[in-house]
Amino acid sequence: MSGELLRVENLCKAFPLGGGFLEGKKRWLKAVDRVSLHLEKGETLGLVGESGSGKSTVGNLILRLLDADSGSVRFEGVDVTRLKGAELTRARARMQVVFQDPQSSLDPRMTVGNIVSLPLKILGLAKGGELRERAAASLAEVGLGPECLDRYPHEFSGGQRQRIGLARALVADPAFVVMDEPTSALDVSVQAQILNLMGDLQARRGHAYLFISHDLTVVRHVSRRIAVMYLGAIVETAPTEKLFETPGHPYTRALLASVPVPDPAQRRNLARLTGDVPSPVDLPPGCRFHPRCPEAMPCCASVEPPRVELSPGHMAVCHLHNQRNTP
Amino acid sequence: MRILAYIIKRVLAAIPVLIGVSVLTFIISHAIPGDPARIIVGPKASKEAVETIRREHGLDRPLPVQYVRYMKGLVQGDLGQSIRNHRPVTKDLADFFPATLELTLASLVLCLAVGIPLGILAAVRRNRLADHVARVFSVIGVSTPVFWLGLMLLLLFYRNLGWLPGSGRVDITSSPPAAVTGLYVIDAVLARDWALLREVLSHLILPAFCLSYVYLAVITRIVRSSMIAVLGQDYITTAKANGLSTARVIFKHAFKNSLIPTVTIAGLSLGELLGGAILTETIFAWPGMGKYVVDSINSLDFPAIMGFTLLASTAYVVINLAVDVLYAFLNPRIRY
Amino acid sequence: MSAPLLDIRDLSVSFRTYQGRAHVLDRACLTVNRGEVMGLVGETGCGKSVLSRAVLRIIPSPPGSIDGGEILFEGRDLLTLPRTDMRRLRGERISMIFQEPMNSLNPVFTVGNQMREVVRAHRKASRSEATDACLEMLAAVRLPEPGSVLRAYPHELSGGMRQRVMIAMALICNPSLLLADEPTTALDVTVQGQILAILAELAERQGLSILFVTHDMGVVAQLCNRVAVMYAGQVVEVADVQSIFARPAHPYTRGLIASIPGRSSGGELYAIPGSVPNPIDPPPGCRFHDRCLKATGDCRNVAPEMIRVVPDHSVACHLFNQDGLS
Amino acid sequence: ADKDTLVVAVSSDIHTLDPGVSSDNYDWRQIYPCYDRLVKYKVENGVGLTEVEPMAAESWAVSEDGLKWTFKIRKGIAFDDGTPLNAEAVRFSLDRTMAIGKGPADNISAIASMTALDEYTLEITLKNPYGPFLQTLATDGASIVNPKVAAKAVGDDKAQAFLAENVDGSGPFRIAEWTRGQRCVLEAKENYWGDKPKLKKVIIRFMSESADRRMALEQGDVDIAENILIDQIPALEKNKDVVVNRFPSQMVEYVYVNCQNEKLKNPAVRQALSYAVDYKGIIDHVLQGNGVQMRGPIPDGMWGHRKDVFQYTLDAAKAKELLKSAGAENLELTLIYSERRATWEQIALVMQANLADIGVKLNLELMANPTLRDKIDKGDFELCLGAWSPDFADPYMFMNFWFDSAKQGLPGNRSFYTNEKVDELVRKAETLSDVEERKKLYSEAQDIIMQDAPYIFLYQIQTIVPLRANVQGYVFNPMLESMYNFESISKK
Amino acid sequence: MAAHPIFRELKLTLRILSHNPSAVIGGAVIAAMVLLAVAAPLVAPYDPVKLSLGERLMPPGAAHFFGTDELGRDIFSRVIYGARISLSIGLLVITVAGVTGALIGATSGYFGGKIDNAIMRLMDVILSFPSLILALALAAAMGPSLVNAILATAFVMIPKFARLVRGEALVVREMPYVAASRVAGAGHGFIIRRHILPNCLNSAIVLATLTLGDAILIAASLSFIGLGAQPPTPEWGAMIASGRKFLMDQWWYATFPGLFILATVIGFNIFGDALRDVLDPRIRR
Ligand SMILES: Nc1ncnc2c1ncn2[C@@H]1O[C@H](COP(=O)(O)OP(=O)(O)OP(=O)(O)O)[C@@H](O)[C@H]1O
Ligand SMILES: Nc1ncnc2c1ncn2[C@@H]1O[C@H](COP(=O)(O)OP(=O)(O)OP(=O)(O)O)[C@@H](O)[C@H]1O
Ligand SMILES: [Mg+2]
Ligand SMILES: [Mg+2]
Ligand code: NI
Repeated sequence: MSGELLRVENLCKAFPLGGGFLEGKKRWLKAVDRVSLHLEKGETLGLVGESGSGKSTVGNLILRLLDADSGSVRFEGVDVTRLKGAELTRARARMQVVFQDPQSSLDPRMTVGNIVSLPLKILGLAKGGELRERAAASLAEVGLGPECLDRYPHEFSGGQRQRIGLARALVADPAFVVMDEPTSALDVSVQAQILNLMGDLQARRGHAYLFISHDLTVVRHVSRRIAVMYLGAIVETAPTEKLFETPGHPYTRALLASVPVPDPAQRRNLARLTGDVPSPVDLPPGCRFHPRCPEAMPCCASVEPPRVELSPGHMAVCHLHNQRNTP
Repeated sequence: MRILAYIIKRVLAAIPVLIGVSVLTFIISHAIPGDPARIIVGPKASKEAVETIRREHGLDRPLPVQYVRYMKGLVQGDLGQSIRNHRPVTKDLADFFPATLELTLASLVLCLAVGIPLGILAAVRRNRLADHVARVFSVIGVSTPVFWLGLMLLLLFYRNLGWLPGSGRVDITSSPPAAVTGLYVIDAVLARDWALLREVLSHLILPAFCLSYVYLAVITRIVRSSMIAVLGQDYITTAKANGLSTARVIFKHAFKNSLIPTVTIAGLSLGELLGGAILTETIFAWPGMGKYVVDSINSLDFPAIMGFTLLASTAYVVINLAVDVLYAFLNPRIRY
Repeated sequence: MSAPLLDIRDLSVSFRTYQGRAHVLDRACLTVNRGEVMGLVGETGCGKSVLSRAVLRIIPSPPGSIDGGEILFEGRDLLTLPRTDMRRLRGERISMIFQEPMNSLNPVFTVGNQMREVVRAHRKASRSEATDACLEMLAAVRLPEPGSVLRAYPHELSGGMRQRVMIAMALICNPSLLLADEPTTALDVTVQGQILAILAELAERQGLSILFVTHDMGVVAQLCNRVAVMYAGQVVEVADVQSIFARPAHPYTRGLIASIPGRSSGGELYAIPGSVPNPIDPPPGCRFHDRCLKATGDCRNVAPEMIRVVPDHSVACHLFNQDGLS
Repeated sequence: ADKDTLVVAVSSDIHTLDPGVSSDNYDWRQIYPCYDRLVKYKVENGVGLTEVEPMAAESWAVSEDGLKWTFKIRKGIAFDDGTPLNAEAVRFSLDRTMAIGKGPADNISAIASMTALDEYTLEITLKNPYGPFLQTLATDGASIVNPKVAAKAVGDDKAQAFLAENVDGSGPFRIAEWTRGQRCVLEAKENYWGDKPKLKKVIIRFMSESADRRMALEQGDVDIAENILIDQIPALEKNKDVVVNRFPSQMVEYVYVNCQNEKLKNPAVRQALSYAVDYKGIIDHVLQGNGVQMRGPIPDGMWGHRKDVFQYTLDAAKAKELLKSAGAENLELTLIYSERRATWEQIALVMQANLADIGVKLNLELMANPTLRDKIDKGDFELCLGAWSPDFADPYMFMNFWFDSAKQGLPGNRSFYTNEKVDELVRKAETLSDVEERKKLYSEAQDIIMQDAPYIFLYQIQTIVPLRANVQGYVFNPMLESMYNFESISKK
Repeated sequence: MAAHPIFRELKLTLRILSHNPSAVIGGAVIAAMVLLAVAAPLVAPYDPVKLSLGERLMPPGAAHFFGTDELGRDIFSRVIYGARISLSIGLLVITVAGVTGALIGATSGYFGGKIDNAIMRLMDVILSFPSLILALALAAAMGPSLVNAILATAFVMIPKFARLVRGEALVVREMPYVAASRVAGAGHGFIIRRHILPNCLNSAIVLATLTLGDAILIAASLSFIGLGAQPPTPEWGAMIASGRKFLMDQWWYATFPGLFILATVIGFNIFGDALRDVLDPRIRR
């Protein structure tokens, strides 16, 4: 491939919870805990995990919507966590984002034309009539006609709005787009349209995607590699097919087993795990999955599991492998 | 315990607000052109007499010095002496505040007793006749000049019909009840003087109605809109789907939720009622803060003005604190 | 065959909007048999929720109004039932759970308060009897520590727990029909799995019929016995679950099935062209015709009738005639 | 109310009950009946006069040079605690008022020293001969206070704190209750040394709205209602149970014309203004006839008043001519006024129209009373509406206060008028005690003043006192505006 | 070229409003008042400031529809001219308070944290004053004039707008479209201007219509205590103030201006209520 675009290393982010004077000790919510991942040019990395596992926070940290507590995000060789002013703007011109909710990710008070051309305007990449032209071009790319330019977002359907969101993300020709659950608010048939469109655009323009989703089937469809998050940490990374065939982490296995397969012939018990995802405020010691893990061992409750490479590109963070590998 | 810590925190947070209020009052009241020393000695007095008084009251000092001196006293619970009558301002406030408070509380009760049912009615019968009638009725209140209403009420109920007594807190020939709280209703009850209680209550009716009518629309509107919002919520549908009766759905499920914004507004209104009582007090010869403060402004009685504003602001802060605590009781989601 | 538990016939519902009257349900037909789980699928806005709410007559009115049809439940037409009878039916014979467990419980009352209230709305029970019933039901939905759940406020519970509470509350009076409007959409997969398992088990144990509304074909495949597919306010296809996946008849259903990702990995997904018609001004004839690749002249002018293709498989499409041939 | 209880509805609460502090008629209303003074105003045939007669003083004598006054004090007067009212008590009281140094002190500031010659004889020495001296002893500030109050003093406040809320006098009444903002109850003393009060109780009820007072009067809840707005009087007069009394008062209303202002320096301009005002229109319409046009500065009823002094009347043509001669065309002036009197706004508007007729644009500016006073004191105005009532019955209250250039500003000379000749005349008159002599000097001054037109003399008002028909014995004294002779009032 | 999108929005809003009976009634009242104000010289039969002492306090009749005041001025004419003053006062107050309040609120809500805390405490200070007293003291300090009365009234109303807009801004700043702009490199000023303010506009407009009545009333109370419009300006509040002295015997004097205030305030209130419903995007869709 054409080389590395993004490398995230040991990224951490904790949010303070309440706290302050007269309220006792400040508590921290560890939303992202030592996350590392990397992305090649033109590649799609899937990031899955249940809600609250910190997927969006990772995306936001990369985009500098949030400032990281520690760790680094090297984008095209530059550490964006430390950038300021004009340099940050320059880096931003190369990164974009598409959000989950097509309703709230478009400013209801702006026309579609203005929305789509906004990045160009802010970055100073175009002016006046050119803004409109390039917005129209970008809209055409996502399959919307120029008549949309003067309409307001609420006049469109969910799928169309998501296309507008894509057009906005792509108008400044970024190298990298964070897709934060871009289809989870859409119907399957519309989702199919959007997924196809994304694939198309990627093939033509060579962007890299960080595709965040909680839907394994979708991630499986779009990504070459997948990272699985649980309670703020990545528990497994693997090439897509590897992950589905030989999931290395018990959580991944449970996750896969819980997905309702759209085939009445393959009915199975979906209740693999008990309980909900616990809150990331007071993380359990040892392996963060052990309270729900069907395969937990005594050591899981106290010792942090190591990161084990199961095969090239297939990483899991679990004691099970540790034992297997070191008898 | 958490709630106690919360209250302490809120009280502490109120201090800068009160300091801000005192600074602002101080600046504004001293910006009113005029010479208080002159007002004390009377217009015909000589310049020397004026100078003496000015020195005596420290009015010749620079403003910041005067302010610091005032605040020093304040910390010790001393609001200074009224320039007009040489009485401690605290005494004056103690004399006049209970009347205003009684009137205000009575109005609030009236306001809620009428406004809430009206708001519910309007919400439940949204966009139907009852809704329009309820809203117009309440909005007439906001837009009716208070003294017009007050005088008309007096004319009708006192002069023409003779159903209710005239102005004042008690009949002209009656003595007020022995002062315990200063709230005559309570004092009359404490004294077990039921005839007097009747008298006091009948004197309260007109001014309380007059004052509350102004805020009726505010309450009605907020109850209506929060009720409409609540009625659209999923849990209301759930309650209906579970076979609960309409009355239960409205009065139990919807009402408690719609109370949450209502208490906030009611708290704010109570604050405004306190300040808005001036005109009502004048018309009904109600011996409250209203006339006192207008007179204070007119005679540049700075300590009295400061005392009043600080008291009113404190009342406002206390009310808001009470509202917040109430809010926490109503809304279990609130965490401190 | 015995009469179905629920028989919705030609139900039409419309809403008044600022743009005009929206015909959200147009002569929709559906049956639910005793003891079966009936899936109802379709795209956003096609009228699934309206249909299920119409059964309980809890459509907000105004702006909504039921314009025609009948809803026969155990042989009685719910639409003509007196108000009080209808109220008694709700929660007791037919109950409902909703998509958002977050908003479906009243935030200012404890779970116990709300659950007991439901019990006592339908039968004479003392407070402690009601509490016992609640505890039993909470245990049945496998909530750990039912006692503390009862004392908790909704916000103190997680999404999955809340949804279980909702189920417990819906089933506490032992209804014969449960309307489940996307009860797992807001939940994580692992939790969704738990909820679906509970529903399946309870349906079996209590002989409960469920009308399960969803847009997730995977859930349908895992849970339902029969499936009805809705499109733009009409039921366009009804069949047993195997047939729907194996032999979808309506072009819309076929598109729907084909656009599910993950049935095979990689490659283009099938995407139905165009978008859903506007319910204020729906197209004449078959409502799907302008997105249908096989549309004929008839489709543009004549609304297709529901016809049985094979036993247990009906479809409303001109491509099929009475003999069930394509 | 009962026959022996009189209820008076008044517009304003009491500020202080201390006779040594208050310069407010509304306070005096309560203070006056609770104390005795050396002298009191005469009453003849139910009419209150401005001359004085003995009260606590049996008799008095004055030295040739007018400096030494010797008062013989009536024996047998006692305060409530039995302390006798004697020379020492009088000395103490007058001394106290002067030492406090507020408004009331000004009236008796002529006193240089006092000595008790014996227990019931007091000699007062004046700084200089002072014509109005005897009159000043009838003012509220000269009330005789029980010297025992000295014990109630806090620090060196001379018992101000105590006397602000209590009375300790030998007068016919005492304060039985004062509920702030509501009412003050006076109780008659059984053992008063003079004529016994016929009433047992007087309730003074504070009601700030005129309409409220009027309603209470009509309903019979109160017996006397003061300060009823002029425009409500005609309707009140139709009520058979109510008698509306009108009395010529000493209260005058006039316009200060700032003589130091560039635009108004020229007497011709001031004369023009005086010619421009429609006096009759104002009196007939705004006052509804309850007033008479002033004639010179001294009001009718006060000695020194001249019926023959020059008088301005509406003459627009003449006014225009004067302006033209003064080269003051296109004049634009501002009239300031406050809300102190209900009629002022109307008068301001009428004047605005009047001045417009002679080509003067008049802007009106309403302001709060303290602000207005401040502006007057500083001379920061052009025209200003004002009212004046004398504290004691002497033309000094008008001639010296209004025109002596030493009293410029708020104290009295509010038009900042300076005329050396006038200064000389009025200062001379001040020191003489011979009334005829003084009349002559004041008369001469008046002629000059009317030509200089430092004020626009509007009118002398009538005091209107509506009473219930069964109230008897009310006497109005122009020097006791807002005060009542409770001791001689009774109810039928 | 197609009509500008703003006009389409406006047209839609108007269409929706025209289906709302209370909006129509409220709007009609407002329109009638505005029309009267604009056409005052044509409608008013007399000069509103011309005195005619001989015709004092005449009851309503053929010559004077609403009677005359204590200086013989025609009350009908004064009420009509008064519409100009009172409506402009209301509008000015709301504009000043609305714009200032919205800016303060948007800034406060957008930045949050310490800035927000400081600003909101300041607003608390103003709010915790009894508003009439504050306005009174302010007007007394600045001197009585119409402009000062307007400023004083606006000042006490600022916190209302600031609080409302801040609340909205807190929501808007969390919206994904704001994040999208930030990803594209937008600065604070840009976001406040282009996202926060426009999205708070609806509720600010609703509040404005609802409080316009309040503004007229507060300004009227200021006139009422003599701190607002200076005579002979025919302002409704001032007219009522003068008329109150005559209320018992000459009811018409204060009543007619009172009725006009009543109608205007009700008009704005009803209209504002309807506007709130109509601008609600959930209903609008
Ligand atoms: N600004 C914030 N302040 C406090 N806590 C936050 C904040 N943003 C996120 N969190 C918390 O951080 C954790 C991770 O949140 P994040 O939004 O990244 O999860 P996610 O995996 O994207 O979930 P979802 O699938 O629901 O979008 C959650 O527990 C969330 O409550
Ligand atoms: N209260 C209402 N007022 C106006 N229109 C309504 C109302 N409720 C529903 N509708 C309309 O009825 C149509 C069907 O809505 P419904 O909620 O039944 O869809 P759904 O199939 O349940 O969709 P989803 O999958 O999103 O839940 C939609 O077009 C919706 O806009
Ligand atoms: Mg997320
Ligand atoms: Mg739905
Ligand atoms: Ni989903």
